[in-house]
Amino acid sequence: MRSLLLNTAAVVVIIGLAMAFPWLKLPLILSLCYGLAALGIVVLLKAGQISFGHAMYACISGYVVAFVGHRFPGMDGVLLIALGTLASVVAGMLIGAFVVRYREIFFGMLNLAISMVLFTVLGKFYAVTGGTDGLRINRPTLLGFELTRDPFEIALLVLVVAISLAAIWGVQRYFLSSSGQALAAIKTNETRLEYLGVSAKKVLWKGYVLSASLCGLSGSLFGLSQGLVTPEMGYWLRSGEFVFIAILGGAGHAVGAFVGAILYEFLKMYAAALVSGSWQLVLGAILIVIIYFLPKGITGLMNRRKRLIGGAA
Amino acid sequence: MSRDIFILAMLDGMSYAGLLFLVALGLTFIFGVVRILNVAHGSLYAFGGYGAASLGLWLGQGSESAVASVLLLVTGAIAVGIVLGTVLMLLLRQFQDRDPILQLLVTFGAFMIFEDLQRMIWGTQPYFVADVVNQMGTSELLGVVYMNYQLLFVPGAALAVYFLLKWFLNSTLMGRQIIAVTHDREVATALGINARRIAYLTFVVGAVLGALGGALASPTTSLVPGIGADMIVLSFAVVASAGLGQITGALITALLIGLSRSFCVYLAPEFEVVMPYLIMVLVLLARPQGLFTVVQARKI
Amino acid sequence: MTALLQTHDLTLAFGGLVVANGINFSLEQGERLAVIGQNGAGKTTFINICSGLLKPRKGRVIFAGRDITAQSPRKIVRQGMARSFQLPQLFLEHTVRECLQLSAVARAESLSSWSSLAGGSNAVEIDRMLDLISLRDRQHELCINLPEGQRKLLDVGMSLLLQPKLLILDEPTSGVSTEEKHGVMEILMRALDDQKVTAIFVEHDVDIVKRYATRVAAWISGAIAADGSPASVLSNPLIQREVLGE
Amino acid sequence: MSPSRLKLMCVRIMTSAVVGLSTLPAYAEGDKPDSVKIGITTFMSGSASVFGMPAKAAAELYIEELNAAGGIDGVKVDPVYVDEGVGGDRLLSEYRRVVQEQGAKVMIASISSGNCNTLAPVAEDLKIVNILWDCGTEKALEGHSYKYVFRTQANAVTEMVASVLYLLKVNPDFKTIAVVNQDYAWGRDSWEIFSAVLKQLKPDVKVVAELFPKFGASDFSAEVSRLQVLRPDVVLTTSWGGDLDTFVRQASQRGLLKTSKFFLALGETSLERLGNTLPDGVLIGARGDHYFLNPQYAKDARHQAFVAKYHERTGTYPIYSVYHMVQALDGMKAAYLKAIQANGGKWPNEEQLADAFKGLEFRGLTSQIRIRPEDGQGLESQLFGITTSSPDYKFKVLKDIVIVPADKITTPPGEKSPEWVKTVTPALLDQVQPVSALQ
Repeated sequence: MRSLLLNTAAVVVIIGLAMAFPWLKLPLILSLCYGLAALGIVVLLKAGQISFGHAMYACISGYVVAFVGHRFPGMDGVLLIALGTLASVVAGMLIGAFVVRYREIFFGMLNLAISMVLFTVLGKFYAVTGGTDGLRINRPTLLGFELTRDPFEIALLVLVVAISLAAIWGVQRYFLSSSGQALAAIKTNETRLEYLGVSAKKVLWKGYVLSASLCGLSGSLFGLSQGLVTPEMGYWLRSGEFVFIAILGGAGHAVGAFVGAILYEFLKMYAAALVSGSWQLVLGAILIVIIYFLPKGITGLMNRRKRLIGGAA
Repeated sequence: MSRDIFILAMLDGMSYAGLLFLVALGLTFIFGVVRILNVAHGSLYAFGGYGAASLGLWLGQGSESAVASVLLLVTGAIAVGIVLGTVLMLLLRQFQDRDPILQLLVTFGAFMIFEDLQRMIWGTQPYFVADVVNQMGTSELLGVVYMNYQLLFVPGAALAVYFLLKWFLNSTLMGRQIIAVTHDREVATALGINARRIAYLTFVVGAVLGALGGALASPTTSLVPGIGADMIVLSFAVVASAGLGQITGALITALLIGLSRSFCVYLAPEFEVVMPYLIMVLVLLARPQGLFTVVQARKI
Repeated sequence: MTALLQTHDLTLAFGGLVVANGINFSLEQGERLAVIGQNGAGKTTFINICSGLLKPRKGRVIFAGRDITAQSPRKIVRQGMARSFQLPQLFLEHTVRECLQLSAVARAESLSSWSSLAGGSNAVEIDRMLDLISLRDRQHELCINLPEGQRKLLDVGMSLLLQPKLLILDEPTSGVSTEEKHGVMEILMRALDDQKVTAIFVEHDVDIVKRYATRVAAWISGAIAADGSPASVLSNPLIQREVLGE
Repeated sequence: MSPSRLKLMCVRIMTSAVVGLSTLPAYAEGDKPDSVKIGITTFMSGSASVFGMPAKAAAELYIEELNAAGGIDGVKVDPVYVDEGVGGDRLLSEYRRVVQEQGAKVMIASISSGNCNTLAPVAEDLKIVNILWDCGTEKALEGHSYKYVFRTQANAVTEMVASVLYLLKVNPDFKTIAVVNQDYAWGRDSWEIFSAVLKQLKPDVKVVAELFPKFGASDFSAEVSRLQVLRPDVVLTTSWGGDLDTFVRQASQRGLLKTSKFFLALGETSLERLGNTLPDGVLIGARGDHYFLNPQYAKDARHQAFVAKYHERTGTYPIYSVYHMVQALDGMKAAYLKAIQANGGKWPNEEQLADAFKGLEFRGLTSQIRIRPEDGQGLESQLFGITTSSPDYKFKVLKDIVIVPADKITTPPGEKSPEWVKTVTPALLDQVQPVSALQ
């Protein structure tokens, strides 16, 4: 009940801010998009795995949105998002089937390699993919409404907020579910899992597909908010940012990813605005400091406090 | 013609493969011993290049002998390698026996910092010193003119480093200790090997190798912001395909990737860039542990 | 009444070392077999072959009438052969209760991404198991905080919740202090009786063997040197010399 | 439950982030502000900062002087610089922030064609004047009828048509050509236009190789070897920055420049860096009619003074991006003055300012620029020359400089460039005039 109240409070504040400061809309949309993707990474972190290639799923769905958008101009934005996400789910299922055989560095490496293949292909086959400049996405209708930029972004923001809350709730539920717990068990003792008659691969595969779909979702929303998709969306540094955010937020709770993302986006924005030209330095330092003091991220901090207060899990 | 193309492509791939090998070697060497995948290795490549170039501009102006120029390149690389290697080592020491994923991310953070430092120090204008290349002259094969620097020197240097490292590992006490640590840290430390010292040494050697790659690249390529980021993924591709910690493997894989690239330029330019990663994916799918790693039984 | 577990001519060697030398063996329903032998005699190898961790070079393993030779551990577990480990294999970042719940869900093969772990498993059953292995008061602690003895119990508890036909216990009392040992065994046996589980346990402690086994098999260099009632095997001079070192 | 607490926390963070930003300069219509904020996007990081940083230096220099002289009609100019290097997505947010939160009245964006394509419609939606100051793509304006977006320099069509004309003028009878361009929009598009025009004017030329090495490539061994095998009469490249330097150096070190005529369409920016690596007799383009030794303006007082100050401050000579920045700022200034006049001496609002740009004629450091009223495209003549050694400089300078006026070689308003380039005729060759004729 109380949490519900605070949810609505959070929503009201976010939307309110966007109304009060129009320029905030985009940063908010972006950070929530990043949050969704980072949440995907968090799912993998639960299993003790890390991927330096998950930006590819954001990229895949982004390009699908662009392609379909050009092919069928009249198509509604929501449908585009759905299709884009679907595409990355399918990709996740196929690629996942291979990569769940690997662990730790090799898992990360293989994802990295596959994403780099996609990245280079997108940049190379200019005629089809628009090369490194990517593809424009013309602003579609949303639920049948023809919108100009401003209302469109408001609508998009509302949509993203709703999706994010749904994602937090759903993923949190998954974490507490039996296969979510089995996923976490992969991290501590995969052998035992097998000796309980459970297929660790299948469990990890489920998690992988979930994480891919989250990244995909973020990708199509991201693409729509930008009106543009580029191969950069799938470059390994982007995947690295997702991991960065996931670590920043911590794997303790699904909401961490979003806290991390909002922090990250504004850190980066102000670093770029204030110490323009050395924002990477600032972020890098922050990353290291965070890992040093909060290896479990912000949610880790929360849980620690919770334990101190003695609240039950 | 096709035979000529074959030969030309071979020759073209050599120097690139050589540079790739040096960088990848540093990466795989560090991983082999301290089990850290050092993302900041790309920055070492960049700094090595810039360092060597500035040293050349500072001291080498007007020096006529190729030997002198080469010495400058190498000294630059070694200096950079020792400094940055030490910095990284001291940093990572703070994160000993943390989750390897976190250690990897620390190097990622270091990478971001280095990227900006590099821009602050050397600015954004392309940077180079080409004296050594001109000093070494050119030679002609099949009607094509090659720089001796690229054709002979770089590949030669890469091979030299390879054999030197092999010799160091197999026939010096320090080298054997390093190997012992790679095989089993616990046992090695139990045998009284100072793992810390070994780790430090490894890090510096690895760093110097990365910097050397950059230094040897600097006479033929322009140093610009962002060269580190590209190099690191490429050397990841080499190292992962070869198998982490595999030195000879890295040599062969670097050659494979270097050549595949130049063959593509002749036969299918569209695929030039994607080749290294394609190779990496295929190799990892076929042999998860990399081409040259011997599989060991997983222990419960 | 047919044998629950049979092996025909199981053979396996690591390099020159023969660890399973044509083992023919048969276990009846309801038996409680103690496996004894010096280290390296091939006890654990035998278990590992039966439970699918090792593939024999030659020979067959028949379990409950089915040939399970060289099947994956997962498949074998599904057919009702569970095992516990010399080093307890737990999910260290889960609580005691969660570990048990996981194995309950695993047995039911009702792994769900939606319904919660607690909901997916039968609370009463979990509580009973917690009582059986007397860990109820620590059920909400992380496994990583348990002492060795209780880890062993939990390890067995997880296996028992799979409701196996056969449970193989690899040195259930190793690493447990001598005064704890009997307590642990008491609890284990209670649990086994409670579920009428046939059991094989590898054991060094002769008193334990005397006290809890209905049958004893003694391993010497990859083969069964003696097999029969505890009394007969333990009084066998060869065994006393080679295995018990008296 | 902690999620709620966390949400609260994130909300707090955001609120605190926003507080202190909420200061929008507001003043009544018509009366003059004491300063006007303008946003300038340029590359401060990434490889394109070889253009971005010099341009930024130029902007700083220009604005200091402008403000010292009392600004525009007494209004000081207050610039906000935005880094294009942070990537398209963040650039878009930054752009919005500078307009909507910092209240910039004019945006000068951007270098990257990709960014121009993204930002132009945004500017139009935000009803803010946006000056496309350096990007080449004609697609940014063509086919859109923007009210607020203008370009104060030529576009890719003008530049490439001029390049072909120049090549044919100085090198009329070549049989084979090869191209080595960076693999991104500019590299691809520029070659598309160039080859189309070439086909029109000299159908018998054979294209022996079209190479598009990866953007930022560090090794061109294979490309150079291949070109040495093919031995084309002309090697064209529209590359720039590190890529151009590396390619030219590896090519010249291997003697390729001796066997083939090199045409560096953007070579003017690399002259100083390449020093003597570059042999004599290489054809150089300048993306405009600006070159610090352009005989037309070498003696021009303002130009001379600027080059001197710029060199003293940066230690380098100005390149085209510097001139483009100055053109953009001069264009803005001219438009403001025109608008004030039209507005009866009162300070104009965005709309009035935008109207002033239509048909605006103004001068940067070199020849006059005209902004077409129909589509806001600027008309900027193009300069070419041949490298030669000079006793006064440690690097190559240009001789036999020619100028190609823009009006006849730019796609007319309302027409589509792909169709239009098919209509060019050899008659256009007369457009190429030796600079001496213009003095």
